[in-house]
Amino acid sequence: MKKIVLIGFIALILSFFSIAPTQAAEPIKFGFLHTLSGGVGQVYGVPDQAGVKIAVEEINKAGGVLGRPLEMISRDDKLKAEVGVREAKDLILNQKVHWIQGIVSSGIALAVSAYCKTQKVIFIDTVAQSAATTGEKGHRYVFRITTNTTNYARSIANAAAKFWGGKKVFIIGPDYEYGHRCKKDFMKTYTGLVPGAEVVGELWPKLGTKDFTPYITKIMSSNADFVYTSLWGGEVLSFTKTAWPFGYFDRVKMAGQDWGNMEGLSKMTRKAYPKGVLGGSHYPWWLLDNPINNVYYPKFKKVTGMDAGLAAASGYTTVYAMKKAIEKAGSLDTEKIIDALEGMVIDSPVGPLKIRACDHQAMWPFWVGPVAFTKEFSWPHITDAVAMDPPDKGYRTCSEIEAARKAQK
Amino acid sequence: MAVNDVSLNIEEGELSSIIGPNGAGKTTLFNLLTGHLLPDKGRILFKEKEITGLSTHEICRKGIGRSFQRTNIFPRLSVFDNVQVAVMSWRKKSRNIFLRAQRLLREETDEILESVGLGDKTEKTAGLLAHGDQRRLEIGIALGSHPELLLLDEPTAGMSPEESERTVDLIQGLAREKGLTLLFIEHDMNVVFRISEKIRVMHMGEIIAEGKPEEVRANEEVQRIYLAEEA
Amino acid sequence: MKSFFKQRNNGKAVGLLAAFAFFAVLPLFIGEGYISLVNEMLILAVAASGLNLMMGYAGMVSFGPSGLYAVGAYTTALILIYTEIPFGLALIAGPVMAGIISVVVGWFCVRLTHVYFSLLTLAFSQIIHTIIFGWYGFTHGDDGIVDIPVPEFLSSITNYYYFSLIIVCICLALLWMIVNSPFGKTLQALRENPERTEFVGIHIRRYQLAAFVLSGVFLGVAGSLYCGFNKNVFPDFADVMKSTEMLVVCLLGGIYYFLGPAVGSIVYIFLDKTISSFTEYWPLALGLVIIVLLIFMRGGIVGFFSESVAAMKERGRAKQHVSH
Amino acid sequence: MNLQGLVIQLLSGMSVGMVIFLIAVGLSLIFGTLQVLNLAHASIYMLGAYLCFWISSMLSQVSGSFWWSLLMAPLLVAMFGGFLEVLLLRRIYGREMLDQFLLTFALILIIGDLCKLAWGVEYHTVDTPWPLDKAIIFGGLVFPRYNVFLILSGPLIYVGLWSLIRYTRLGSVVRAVTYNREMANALGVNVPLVYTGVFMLGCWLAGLGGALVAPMSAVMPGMDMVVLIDCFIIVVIGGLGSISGAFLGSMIFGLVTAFGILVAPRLAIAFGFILMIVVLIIRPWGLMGKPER
Repeated sequence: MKKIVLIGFIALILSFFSIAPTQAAEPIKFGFLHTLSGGVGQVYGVPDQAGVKIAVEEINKAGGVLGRPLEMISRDDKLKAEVGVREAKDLILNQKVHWIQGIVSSGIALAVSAYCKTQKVIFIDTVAQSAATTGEKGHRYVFRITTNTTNYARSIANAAAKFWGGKKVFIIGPDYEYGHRCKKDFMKTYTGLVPGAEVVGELWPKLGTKDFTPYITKIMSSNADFVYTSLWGGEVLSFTKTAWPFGYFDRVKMAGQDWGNMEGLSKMTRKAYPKGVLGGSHYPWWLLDNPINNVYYPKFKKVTGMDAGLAAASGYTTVYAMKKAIEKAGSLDTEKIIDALEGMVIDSPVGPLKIRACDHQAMWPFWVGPVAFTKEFSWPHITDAVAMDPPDKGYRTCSEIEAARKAQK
Repeated sequence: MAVNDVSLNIEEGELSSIIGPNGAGKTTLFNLLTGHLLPDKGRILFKEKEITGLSTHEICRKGIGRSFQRTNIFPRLSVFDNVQVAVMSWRKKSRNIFLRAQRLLREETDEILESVGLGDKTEKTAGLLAHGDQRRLEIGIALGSHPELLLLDEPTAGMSPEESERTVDLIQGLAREKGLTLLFIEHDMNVVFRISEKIRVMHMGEIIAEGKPEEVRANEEVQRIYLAEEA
Repeated sequence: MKSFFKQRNNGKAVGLLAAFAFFAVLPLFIGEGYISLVNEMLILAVAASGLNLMMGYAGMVSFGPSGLYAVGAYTTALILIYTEIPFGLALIAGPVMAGIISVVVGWFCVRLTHVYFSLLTLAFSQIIHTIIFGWYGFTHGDDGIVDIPVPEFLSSITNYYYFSLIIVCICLALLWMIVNSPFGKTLQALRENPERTEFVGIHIRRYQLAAFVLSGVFLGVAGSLYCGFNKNVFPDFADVMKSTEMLVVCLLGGIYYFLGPAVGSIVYIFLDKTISSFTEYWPLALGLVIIVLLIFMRGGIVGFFSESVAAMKERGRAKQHVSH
Repeated sequence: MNLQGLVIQLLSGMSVGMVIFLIAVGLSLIFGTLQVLNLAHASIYMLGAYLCFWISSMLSQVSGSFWWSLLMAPLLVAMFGGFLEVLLLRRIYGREMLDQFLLTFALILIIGDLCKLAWGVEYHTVDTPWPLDKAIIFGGLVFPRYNVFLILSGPLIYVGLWSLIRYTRLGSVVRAVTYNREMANALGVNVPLVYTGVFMLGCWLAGLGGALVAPMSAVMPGMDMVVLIDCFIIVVIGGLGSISGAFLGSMIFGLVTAFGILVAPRLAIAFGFILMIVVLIIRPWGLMGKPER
């Protein structure tokens, strides 16, 4: 027995090093690097993987790219930056992928982006939202095909000014850079729209808080005009469930960018939902009527059984964007692909998107509207949703980006 | 278990014992002497210097060594290492991180092991030794810190008669050859009366009798206690 | 007897040299991607061996080694991005800072024992994590610090691999010296029986603190090396998960063997990488591996092998006896 | 802030404390008797939450589905716990702490992935049950009935446990085993059975905590880790192994959170650790614990 284990071990270790990287033959390889296990990240990573798979299957069935099939090499970053970089190295150096896409955590995205820069490999961020990735820390090899925090803050501030316009703002957000950045961006835009607006109170529950009772009671006893929140993901659901019986949503006005996404809303019932909250969504598929979404969404729903699909829509779009860029470039030369991507208009389930040449950010729109129940659906959703028109308004201008990058140096 | 108003005076070079029924406070007395317990009142002097309130490692450094009632060795270290640790500590080498311990103080350690009769078992793992060997090893560890006063808590407990005999010889030898002052707790009266120069009897936390073996044997109170106990 | 010892030591020396040579020529045979992975194994080996000084040798189970690892990494990173201090000095500053922090943390921790000690170390590492995570203006919070400037000659994977190989060897040699020194032996005695150790005249708190700080320094070295290796640092270096990873590594290799943690790191990263490229359910697999190890391979891998080897030798000897 | 606000804040703090009490007390109980610090305790709690969700969605047609699942989920969790104890934990009693630590850590990984396999990565939740789905309104104070229910169930469980340990035959057996395992064994107590029983009781409590949290929160992957650290903090503050300590610790924890955010909202992330370090330094064995021998 012991001998068998011993030999097995040695064989395993030897086999590991003998896996020679297969020569770049037929398929065009790309890396899908995402959080597929551990904690909250997988709520985005797992559906994204499904979306990408759907795109790859569709493309390969239709004859591939430049006559070659696509091959997705999927890796788990475990929501740890060091693992993210380790897997990025493996994908680039050993698997020789042509681009990497995915990533939910902004920190990991920045790290992988920095590594891809040194290796001159394209990295496309499909979920992580930190504006810095394509802003201050942007470079030639990084792209983003999703929204970013600037768009959140601007869209929500616009809607809040339009719907309410109060001067006393209360802030609640998760206690890390994302939450603080959102507050700063939000207040900057909002004070521009409503001069004299100020923060009258703020709360910073630690990331992952399950029981918001004391936070809710504190907010309810403040006399703010409305609350801006950057709570996201599961915390949207937790907060709502705890707040509802207090009659919170009848008494307090609240706005938050993640409060219109299906990730949080799809499981809510009429017995507890963020009634009247100004929520935002990257992908309000029930409002969209375009040929791509009409085909893609039913397929996604059929494959995964999920309603929540903001990450998947980005992943799906990204694969098609790369197909278009490679075909336009006519080769797999990274520099040519980048040139092709810059300024290109790509098709997506949310409509045509322009990839801006100056910062490689897709002009992905962001919809904001009050959350309500309608007769059409069995879950709450944003109604009267409006996005910035054109979507570019939600993002910093090219000159702002340039200034920010200069200030960074 | 309390110790009350105990006043005892141990002469240099003396081989003496403490006896008394279970719960008399003998081990507690040892614990007070070695700093494992702090006395509420009173003073402990060693070589005319106050050691009351010192921590155990300081008391050990002053020259008091001890073996424990429950075997107290380093079970997963080798027999050699068990004693060497004590010797290194005594020689103030323990803090050194540059020397190779393997080559250090071999002779001195071997000598001690030889003297407790474990010279042929130095490479064995201490925890796997027979009970009697472990007890002797414990004395060896105590000797490693070169005590002037050695306190032994039931050194022959749980030993077979032959083992017990060997241990008694060892104790006597130590007292004679190294000139140690020895104080031991013992339940085996044969051992006590055979080797003690002086016997102290404890009962209910107090010393009720003290003297040469024959004096103690004749003491009425002692007889009463022991007879009562056996009845 | 004497010659026997000599022989054994020679055997060991030859083995170690062979291992070194193996690692030294590795870049000739495998690609940079794999070399980078081996480099990670080497760095983790330093961290785990450093931790094991405290855990395996001194018997102090820390739940928070990652805090000190992160201190090392962040010190180097912050110096490199905010100042002009050369890389070499920044690399030394990491372990020095980790040592200083461990004096402070250790001073509180060694006053407690058993599970309380472990929990207090956990609390301190969480505090370090919280500081790194929250102090965005200085540490860049959860964005981590990326693009850390590293000298030109160290920026290629292979060069950095050789650089860390040398440092790792030095660290392991130092650790080897420490565990075999009187101090190391005293720590083992302390692990076995603190009460008795105190009564051979050892001030145990002071020794525990020393072990804690030495461990901290080596964890700091590993952190600093990692900072230069990936040119980035992240708050999850101070995470509970990172601590657990180090503990698993030590156990996997065998905490009562000097090379246990080093072997553990190699096998751990290998398993981790292989399993997670097959399935996203790697935690399930890793969990099962740990349980199997705990129940069937108590001494860890090194323990298992050295016992197997001993058993084989024993059998060989028995056979000889029979043939005589 | 007015008096009304302070009262509400007090109630919220108690509500937070009582939920975490149910989880922490199980951890403390298991440690007290088995001498095992069960890192997977919070995963057991997560399992309770998932099972509560699962059972109540299976029974969604039945009236009072939540109450059924509140009854069944903790029992299932307790059975699972008993299975773990007999199959795995039993093998490592008396081994070093590190081994126990790693075994229970492995269980965190395994239970986490099993939940993911069974229920996916989406968020789930449970409707607040009738008749607790309304709020109590009392002179301008609004406070949900469900939270009142939580505040009441905490002390109820505490008193129940305390009397169980204090006054019943079963309790005296548990105390005997806790005090001296060998002695209890010699006196004819079936020690392994007591261990299994106590472990199951601890798991039942964690499962109950999970089931009670489900209606007011999201049931999702990763919900265990945050709670685990909070539980550590509480049992350390109160004293490992002490039921009263867990109660006191939870109360302090809840109140410090509730009032702390009024004073220093930016420090919410560190409240627990600060408390824990202060307690460990002044009274290393916790407020209600006993010093080690």
